[in-house]
Amino acid sequence: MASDTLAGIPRTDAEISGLDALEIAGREKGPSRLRRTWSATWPKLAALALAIGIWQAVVWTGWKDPWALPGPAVVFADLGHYLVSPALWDGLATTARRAAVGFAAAVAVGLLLGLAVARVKVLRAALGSMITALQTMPSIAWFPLAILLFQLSEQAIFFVVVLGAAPSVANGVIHGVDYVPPLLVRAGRNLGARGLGLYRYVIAPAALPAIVAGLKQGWAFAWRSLMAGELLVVIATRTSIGAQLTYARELNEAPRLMAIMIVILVVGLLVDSAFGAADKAIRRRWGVLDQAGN
Amino acid sequence: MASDTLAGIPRTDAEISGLDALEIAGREKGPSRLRRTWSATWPKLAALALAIGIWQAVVWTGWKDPWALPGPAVVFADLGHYLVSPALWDGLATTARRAAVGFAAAVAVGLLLGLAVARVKVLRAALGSMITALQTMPSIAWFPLAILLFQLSEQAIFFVVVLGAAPSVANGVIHGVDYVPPLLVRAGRNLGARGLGLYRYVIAPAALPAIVAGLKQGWAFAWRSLMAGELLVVIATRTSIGAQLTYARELNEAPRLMAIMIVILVVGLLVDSAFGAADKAIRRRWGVLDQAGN
Amino acid sequence: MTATTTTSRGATGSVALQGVTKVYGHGDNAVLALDGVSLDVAPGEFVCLVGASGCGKSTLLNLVAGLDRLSGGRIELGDGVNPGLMFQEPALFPWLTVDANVEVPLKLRGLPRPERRAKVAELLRTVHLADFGRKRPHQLSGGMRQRVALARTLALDTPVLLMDEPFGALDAMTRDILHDELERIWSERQLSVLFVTHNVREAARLADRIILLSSRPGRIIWSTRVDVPRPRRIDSPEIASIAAEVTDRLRTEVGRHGQ
Amino acid sequence: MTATTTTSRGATGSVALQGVTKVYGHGDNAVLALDGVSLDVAPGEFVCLVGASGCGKSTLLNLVAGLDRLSGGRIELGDGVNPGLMFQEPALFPWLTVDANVEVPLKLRGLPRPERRAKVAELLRTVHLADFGRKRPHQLSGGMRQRVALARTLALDTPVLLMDEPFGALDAMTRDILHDELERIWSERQLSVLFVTHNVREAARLADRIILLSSRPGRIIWSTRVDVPRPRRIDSPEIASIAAEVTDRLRTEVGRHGQ
Amino acid sequence: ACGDDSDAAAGSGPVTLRLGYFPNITHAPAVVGVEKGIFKEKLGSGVTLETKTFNAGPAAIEAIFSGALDATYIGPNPTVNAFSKSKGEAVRVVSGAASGGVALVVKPEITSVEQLRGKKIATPQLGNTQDVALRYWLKEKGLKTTKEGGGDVQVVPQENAQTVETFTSGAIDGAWVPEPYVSRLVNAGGKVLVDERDLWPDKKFVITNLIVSTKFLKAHPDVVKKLVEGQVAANDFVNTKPEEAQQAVSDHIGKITGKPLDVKLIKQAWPTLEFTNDPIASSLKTGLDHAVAVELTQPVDLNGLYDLTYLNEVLKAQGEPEVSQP
Ligand SMILES: Nc1ncnc2c1ncn2[C@@H]1O[C@H](COP(=O)(O)OP(=O)(O)OP(=O)(O)O)[C@@H](O)[C@H]1O
Ligand SMILES: Nc1ncnc2c1ncn2[C@@H]1O[C@H](COP(=O)(O)OP(=O)(O)OP(=O)(O)O)[C@@H](O)[C@H]1O
Ligand SMILES: [Mg+2]
Ligand SMILES: [Mg+2]
Repeated sequence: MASDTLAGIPRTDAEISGLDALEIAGREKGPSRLRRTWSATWPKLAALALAIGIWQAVVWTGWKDPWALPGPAVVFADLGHYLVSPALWDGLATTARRAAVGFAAAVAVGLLLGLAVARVKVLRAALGSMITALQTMPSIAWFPLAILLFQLSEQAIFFVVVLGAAPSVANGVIHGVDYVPPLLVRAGRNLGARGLGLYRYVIAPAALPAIVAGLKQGWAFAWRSLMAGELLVVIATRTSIGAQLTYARELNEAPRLMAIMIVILVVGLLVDSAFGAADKAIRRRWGVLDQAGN
Repeated sequence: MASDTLAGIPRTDAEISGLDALEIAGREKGPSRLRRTWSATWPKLAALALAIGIWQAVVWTGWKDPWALPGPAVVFADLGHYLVSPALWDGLATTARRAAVGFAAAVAVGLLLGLAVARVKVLRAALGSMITALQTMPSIAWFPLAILLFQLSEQAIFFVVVLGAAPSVANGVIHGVDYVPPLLVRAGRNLGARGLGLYRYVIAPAALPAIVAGLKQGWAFAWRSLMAGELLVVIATRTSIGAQLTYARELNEAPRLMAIMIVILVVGLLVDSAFGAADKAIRRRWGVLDQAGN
Repeated sequence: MTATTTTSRGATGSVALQGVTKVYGHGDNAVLALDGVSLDVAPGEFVCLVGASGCGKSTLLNLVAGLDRLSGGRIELGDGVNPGLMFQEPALFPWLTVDANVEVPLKLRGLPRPERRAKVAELLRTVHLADFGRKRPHQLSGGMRQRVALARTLALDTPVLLMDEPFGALDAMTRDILHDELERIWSERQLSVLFVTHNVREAARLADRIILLSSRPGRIIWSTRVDVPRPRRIDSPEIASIAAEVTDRLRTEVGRHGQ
Repeated sequence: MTATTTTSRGATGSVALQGVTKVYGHGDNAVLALDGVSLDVAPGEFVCLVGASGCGKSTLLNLVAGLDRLSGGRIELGDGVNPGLMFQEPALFPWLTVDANVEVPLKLRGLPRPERRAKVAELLRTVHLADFGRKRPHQLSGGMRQRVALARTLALDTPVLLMDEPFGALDAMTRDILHDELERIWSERQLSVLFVTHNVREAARLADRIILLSSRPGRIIWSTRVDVPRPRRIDSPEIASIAAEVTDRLRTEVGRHGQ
Repeated sequence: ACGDDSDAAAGSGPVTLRLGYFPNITHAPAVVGVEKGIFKEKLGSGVTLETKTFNAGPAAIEAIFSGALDATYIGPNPTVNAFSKSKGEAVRVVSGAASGGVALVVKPEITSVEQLRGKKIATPQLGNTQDVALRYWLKEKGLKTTKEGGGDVQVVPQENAQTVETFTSGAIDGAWVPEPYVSRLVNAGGKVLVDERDLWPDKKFVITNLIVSTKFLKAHPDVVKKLVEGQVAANDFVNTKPEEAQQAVSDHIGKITGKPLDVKLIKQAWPTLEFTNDPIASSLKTGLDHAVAVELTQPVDLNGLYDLTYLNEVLKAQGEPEVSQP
């Protein structure tokens, strides 16, 4: 490209790229990966150690009978047995599969519902607040309907999960679509995007961060609904975490109950970190990674 | 104020106020209140009518026995009895009181926890994802602990409610504090706000919208936890909606169960509209009321 | 008022507005934003529209771009011309890289992949951003983002460019540089440009013709040719004197709305 | 490197910087943003700092305002002087009305209510916004918001005003008007102003003295007095010629960083 | 094969029987019958058996109502609910399964009825069989209770699982509960104050019976008869090979709950239960009368609830004494 001239003064490419170089300097920096990982991990370990320490201390005081409040040693011993027993892994497999299918269904329903409500004014007025009200309906209220509709099949479980999680997902979609910057929509239209193209190239990606937030909330509801819903259909050959949790409680197996709680927490942490990674990736792409570094 | 002069051209106040008048014209407009109310209401009524219509139609097909799926007429008759019975109002009073107290406690805990985690880096690394993982812990897992700690008192119920709702509230606070524009914090500091003053004048109000969103999610969790938790302590002389819901189910009273579901939905709608109003008021103040008019 | 939509009958690159009228809202809330604006932009002409806030400059560009419906009058564009529109903010898609942003209109036109690649590279070279294709918008400075937006609009391969205060948010130095860039691209590609600005110096620096719109309702109240030879310099006395003249007219117009 | 914090010993309204150095980050990531900047602003003087992006202009103002810690050198302000800082964006609190925004610093200083009221009204009159106290920031135009921000900063009742490209985001006409306003308030209140801008014309229009900072690290490389009598007009030939000179120096400096 | 195809005419094609039960000691005949393949054997090749487990009565009744279940082992309380809520249409009791296994367990320092004054006693659910039994018994002993939990003795309805928690934490002073909770409370330091068997004629009262949906009964009487045969055979097994039965119960519960039930606990509870095919209709009726007496329910017409013709046919064929049809 030839260099331009400006009122007799030669304008060099150097000037443009000098400006560019100055403007964008120092936009990407950060400590090393290793250091980040370590500084993210040690407080978790410390918190864990502290929690177990307090628990052990309380047990040592003899405040409650050991069968009411078992100590860490007992619980971790039981957790050890549990970890090598097929009960855990079969149960986890069943529950994870149900969670995945149920959540996927909830996401599908939530996306469609959210999209419909976000785009159609009448639907929004009709269903908008109903969606949030549905979130407050406890799972057990749906059990009779679930059995009516789906008998004693796994679909009944999915039904409860979907009713629990879809509202959150839909709310995320509505929120996301509401806040798509109108400027981007108009830019998209000017570039030739219409109808589906507009959704594909502009609205969907712009709404993504809010949708992910909705999915995360939805997951919490889905998992809780699943834990309750797994009692709906107890299939003898298929043990599940939700059923085991309830039976542990019914049989007053305090150590096993706590072991299952630990498993649930670990699953929760794993799923949360997956969502966290997705969220972070999106925010990094968008350049809105907050300063708190979370 | 004397009019200024500018390179010999008299500069009038008219020019400044002319510019002002032009710039801010047409920033506030909207249809009348009555019309807004009506256009917000009729789709809800239509949706309701449609839902009841479909329900009645299904019942008329005789798809299920009337004792399994009662028709609208039966349910509304039962709802009528229920509405004039002390059972509903006493139960609602108890439950509402518990919801209020439990939610207030959850808000207090959530705010403190959220603030601590948002401001203290170590705590964030230690507890950040634990908070979300806690959301996925089903209420019944906490029951044994609740009884251990609080015996058969109402505190046991509050404990479960707080554990259900506080994580959402805390997440709202964390999100809100994270996204306080640093520019506003620096402006506040330059204006002389330090320590508590900075929180009072800048951080708290700036985080408010996200906090309200967290409260709303927290409410859904609180209410669901309460419905389950009310079975923990079925107290003398105090009937509650949660207990009635479960008893209706245990006694296979389908019409009563549905009547209670309607009551829960109505409560959910009312609370949602309260949150909606708060959210709208904040957004209007902030000038970020979205174009969708919700 | 007969609503007439945009029609396409003029020569390629020409823009003809006849009695264009635009009313927002209904009944009590109606705002007459434009009132009978007639204007011809010849192929290859650079026309600057100036006017105070709210005089309907953006409305006019949106109508020409077909993003809004006319309330009256007609707009004629060359056959099959879809004018490119640039906004004050770059309006880049933050989730796409610079390359991908520029590629969007090419994808939407259904160009095959290798052709798109080549085209994107060429456009980024045109705006001096050949090395930044893999970056994301937030990694660029404001001036660079506007250059990406320009490249994306040029990717539409249209002879008519509509620009709605595209450099309003940039600092003076960057703006000066972009004026030179825009002028170069305009003359290389023989574009017709309809350029909206608040900034009379900018208008004098760039325009073949400056058109002044009145406020509420928007009407053309004055226009002038800028016969200063190019290349021009924004600090030059000729430009300063034209700017001073337009400023005075604008101030009078603004003053009309005071107190 | 000895870290010295801001001290307060100079005359009211004066600002004295001696060998001010600022390093961001540690070790490999360290950025030397300012390197031994020495500068005196006399009471009542209007000093403009110009320089390309990232040369440390904002860093300098933040240091003077006490929002950041010095890495070396010293800054002296008048006794008890807490300089007011204005940013490029108005940084108004969106949840407060205009009145309440201006009231914040008065509240924080513990003034009683009636006194606050009177003060707010007076300040809003000063910036020609007497009728807009009950509005919220989003209901105002950009220029009006900057005037509110100015009123809020003036409410600090400080003799030293630091301004970080306060008019960068405004359109040219509004900016011209605010230049006049600022000049009037500055001379009425005998403020010392340290004004940062990218815009050399703006600097020439406003400054008693223009100081040019180099980029990376930031050092003072050139300065000039502007002896054009006030009131000035930004379109005037004298201002244009000073601006042209500063522009050339700035371009040379920018060019150093190219390719 | 699910849903309403059980309405289809009998005899055409293979029939599926969907049978429900709880993984619980009081449901031992069902558990053993499933675990040992007794039902499968008796039902023969023409009938496919699908079993479903529940952990509480309501879901089982919901399943029967919705047509998702054809028959289930269940307690007396849900039986009456299902019958009355469907106006006597939905279900029929075709056999008994177990009797006994209920007791009032209290803190060891309580040794007499009088000492219960002012104490908190738990029951599984307001208005259920045990709740009624406790209230009626207290009433007979001159102690007043109210539905709301007031009166001389505070009756606290709560889930059985929770009762063990609250008993150990000292929040309640005793509980009127079925097995295996009786044994659990005893193991947690409780003492049996009243064995409910002592309150009934012949020490017999129903704790578990077998109900079938009326629709299924009408459509497939032959299958129901085979099911009853299976029940009788299962009870034979339970009563003749208790050791094996106990192990089977433990294993089966382990399969469903993820942790086998302690065989010791089963052995401890076993003697308090009697596995009989007699549904002891009279005890159900009497229990209902008691409920009316303590004002927990309206009188219910139980006419038509029992259909014991198949049971009696089976018993007759085996030369065992028939049970009385109420
Ligand atoms: N969607 C709309 N609904 C109602 N009135 C509108 C709408 N858009 C614009 N207006 C009004 O139409 C008039 C012209 O608006 P327009 O945005 O075209 O002005 P402009 O010249 O671009 O102003 P600016 O310089 O502030 O960008 C204004 O009075 C504005 O209030
Ligand atoms: N918090 C920070 N951490 C690390 N580096 C920083 C930080 N703030 C500024 N810098 C660096 O210090 C240098 C000076 O920054 P500063 O913001 O003061 O420049 P500026 O002259 O105000 O630029 P602009 O004209 O873009 O506003 C830049 O190179 C920048 O990247
Ligand atoms: Mg505009
Ligand atoms: Mg800066």
